[in-house]
Amino acid sequence: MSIKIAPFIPEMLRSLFKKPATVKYPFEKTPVPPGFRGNVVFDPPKCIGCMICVNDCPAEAIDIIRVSETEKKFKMILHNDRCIHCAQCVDSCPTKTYHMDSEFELAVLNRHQLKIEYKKD
Amino acid sequence: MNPETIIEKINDDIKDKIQEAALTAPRRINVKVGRERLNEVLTYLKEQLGFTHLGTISGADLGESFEVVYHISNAVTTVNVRILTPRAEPKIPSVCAVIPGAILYERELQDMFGLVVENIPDPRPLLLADDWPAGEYPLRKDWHFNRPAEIIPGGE
Amino acid sequence: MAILKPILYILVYPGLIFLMIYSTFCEWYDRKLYARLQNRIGPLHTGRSGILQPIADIIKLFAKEDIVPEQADKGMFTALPIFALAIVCTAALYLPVWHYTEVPSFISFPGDLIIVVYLLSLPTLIFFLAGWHSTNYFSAIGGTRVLTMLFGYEIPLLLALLSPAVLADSWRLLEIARFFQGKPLLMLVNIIGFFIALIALQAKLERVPFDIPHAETEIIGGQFTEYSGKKLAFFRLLGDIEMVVGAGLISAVFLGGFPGGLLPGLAWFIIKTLFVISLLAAMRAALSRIRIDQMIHFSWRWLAPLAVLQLFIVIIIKGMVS
Amino acid sequence: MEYKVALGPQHPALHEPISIRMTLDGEVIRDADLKLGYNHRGIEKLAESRTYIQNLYLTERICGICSFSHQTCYTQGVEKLMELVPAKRGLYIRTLVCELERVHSHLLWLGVAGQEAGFESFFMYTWRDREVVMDILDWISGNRVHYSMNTFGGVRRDIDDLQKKKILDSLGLLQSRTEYYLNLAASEPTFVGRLAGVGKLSKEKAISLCAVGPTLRASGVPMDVRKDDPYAVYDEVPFEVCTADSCDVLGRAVVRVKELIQSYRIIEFLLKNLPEGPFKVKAPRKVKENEVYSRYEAPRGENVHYIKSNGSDKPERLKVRAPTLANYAATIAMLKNGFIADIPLIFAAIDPCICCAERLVQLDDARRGESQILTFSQLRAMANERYKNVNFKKKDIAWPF
Repeated sequence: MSIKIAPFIPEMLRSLFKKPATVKYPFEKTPVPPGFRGNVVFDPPKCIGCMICVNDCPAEAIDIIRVSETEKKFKMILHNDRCIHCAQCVDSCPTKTYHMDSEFELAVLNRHQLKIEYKKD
Repeated sequence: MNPETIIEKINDDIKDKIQEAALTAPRRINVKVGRERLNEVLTYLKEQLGFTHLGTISGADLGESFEVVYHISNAVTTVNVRILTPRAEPKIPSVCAVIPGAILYERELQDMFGLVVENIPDPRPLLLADDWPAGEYPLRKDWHFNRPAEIIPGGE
Repeated sequence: MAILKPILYILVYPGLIFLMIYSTFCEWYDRKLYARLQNRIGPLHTGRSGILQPIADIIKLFAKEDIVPEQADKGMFTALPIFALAIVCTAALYLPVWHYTEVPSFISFPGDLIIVVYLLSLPTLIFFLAGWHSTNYFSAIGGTRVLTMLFGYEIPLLLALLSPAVLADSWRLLEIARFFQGKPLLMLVNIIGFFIALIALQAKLERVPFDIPHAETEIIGGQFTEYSGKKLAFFRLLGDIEMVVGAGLISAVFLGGFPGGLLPGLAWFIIKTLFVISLLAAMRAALSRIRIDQMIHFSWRWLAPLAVLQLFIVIIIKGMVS
Repeated sequence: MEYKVALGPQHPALHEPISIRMTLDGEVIRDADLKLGYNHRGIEKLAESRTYIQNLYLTERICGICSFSHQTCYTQGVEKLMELVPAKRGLYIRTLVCELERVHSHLLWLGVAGQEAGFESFFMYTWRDREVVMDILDWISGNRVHYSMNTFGGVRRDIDDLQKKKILDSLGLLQSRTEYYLNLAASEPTFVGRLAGVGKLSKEKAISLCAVGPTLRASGVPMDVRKDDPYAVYDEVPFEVCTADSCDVLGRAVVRVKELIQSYRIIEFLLKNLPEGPFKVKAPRKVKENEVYSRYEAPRGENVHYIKSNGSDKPERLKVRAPTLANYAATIAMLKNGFIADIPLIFAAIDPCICCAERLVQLDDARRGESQILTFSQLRAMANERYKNVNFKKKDIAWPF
């Protein structure tokens, strides 16, 4: 490979008239790909209370609480401030109670707002 | 050269220096030696069989004793040279004279397990914080970390 | 009127107000062009297309905490940025931008070229002092690098500026400019000198590939490491103004100055300085930072001999023309 | 006159905290020493109290750039402990992600090299192109940084034909762009001048200091775990081990560039020969007592996990040795007698990933259980306190010049 004087000049001039590669993210939203791992969504009627997800969750972000002693009713508390969006709960759940949505702008000013409760009415 | 010939060679040449040599998995040889013979065995492996690359030194707390494993590789296989050192007298010899690259791993062992590496060229602490209390070795099984309750700032 | 004119000259055009506004504009232009050369957008949100971004940066710096190191000489540490800014603004006054008429600007005198070069060298010394007085190792290294580099580029710059002066037979910026306006073809004679002066100016402004004294990946901020708040803002403004003055000097000496009275003169000033700044920005984008030894090597191996060669060419041409 | 300067723990050339204590003589480095330990998170200790499945994601978070390396190294180790034979298609996809990660890491490194040398345009161009491979990874795994593709017995997501086509298309673009920009960079005198002859590390020294990865290969030692100790499907994939003989930073750059080209070929091969069938098999939860020494060729070099199991669903011991730690000893040797201006380049040439190399320890404050959120004024008071308590002698703080 030979040494030239300022070999980048042609490429730079080409860039000058090209559309900039910058993504103006917060002003122009870009779509997320299909299968993106966003928020965990819980579907209370399907839960059978096997607790596999609680044991498997690496971030200890899931709490499953039995609502009534007699019925098989469970509520789930998702600590979204701890969730690492690995989707292991989706894989582990035998009844497909979980799925991930495509939300990724999760920042809030108060961590308490990230605690989400899913309850069967 | 393949793992089988290497283990034959080890058994032929330094049978008297090692306690045990076995092929445990594909391309993995386990060798057990007494800690006073460690440097001789490593020198032999390095000079006769071309085991020059020390992957790492792992320590493990077995309760009564500490296990220290030197993972040393050449182009075809890896030898795990294992020594044991009693908890009462946790001393291991330094291998820096044979493998100069071992220094950081030995310092890490000193920090984490409180092993005393004899003749180490540079005994300063490596990984722990400057104000870490003396005599606390986090990877020992009797060192427990009590996780504090999580405090989430801000109101409900 | 006789008093008003110097006051206007110092305060409005080409004095403080014009310089502040135009230098921030030049910084924006430089940043924007640099970004576009790299296929980026550059400043975008402050003002239209981010045109107010340099001013916003300066306001931000003015609002920041001002810290003086405990061991530093406080008087020196504080005075240096102000002195440097004052010196560069003074240098700007010598640029022949006011009325291009038979009566030149009141400050112009035969030999002002040397004064401008001298005034542009002083900030370099002040950078060194700033680094030295910060009592920080990185600043001290930066300061010594500033001086080392000065020995590299100063002589080629002077030699390069000398050749048009020799051709025009004058040391006065105004007369050099007027000479080349009269004989524009002779500008081509100085083409080597023009590029040498551009490279030396880049080194003087401490921009890539010559940002060695404050190479941030090596010695953090170099001579500015300990500076913060207002003082750093002064130094930044100084850099912008120095860029304008340097570009103005090169346009006056090599590109035929700014003819045509007040408004056309202003237009020429803007066009020519922006042209020079575009070249500087392209140089910044196309090259990688070099080491201090490579820089000295380069300037003595290539720049200085080429500048001497330029001088010889000029002398021969001058013999042929006259 | 010799004087001591500490570069870091906070320094613009270092993207993560580490301290290089240098003894300088003017612009020349006479001696260098590293101080680690600014970035400890207690991962090895933590791993002992978590199940194998939880550790899958813990090991991934050892590093951001080579997250997949650590996860794969761990997964392969645990699979050997479980005596599990992973699904073939899963292994192909795993290898594919390995190589995509190598491409993204090497492109990142090239950009960083440009930035450390003060060549911002090169940095911008390579990082712009790196977005292409990041998008591919995002597309096939669901995340840009932590792909979480591995599971015991295979991978968690399949690749369909549309994804396959998209990867092949982007790959062509990436390959042509990479070659184009590298040719430009290799003919730029100021850039090459900064890299050539800097940070010499002789072959003997590289071997004796146990350097790994491109650092070692640039010194002419053809050590590559993918060839020496093949894992996943590397024994079926044709590729070459890239070496260089110049022993300097330029050589390390050349090795990485050659590896990029090799990686593009490997990815193409893998996609064209992707076998049909299941992409994962079911794995047991408990692991019987054994131990395994798992090696993996991360973009930065040989990555090592040593896992000891005790029959439960939690490991007895997980030892991680990231490639960066292995290269530190060689870095000190390279820094000696160099220029200050070369420090960022030499240090960047090992592609340091500092948080990889330091995994273990607890914060003191965490142990006391106090709130760890300090306000600015509290921090300031702490700093003043510390400054007062340090017993300076007047002589020591006098400015030496």
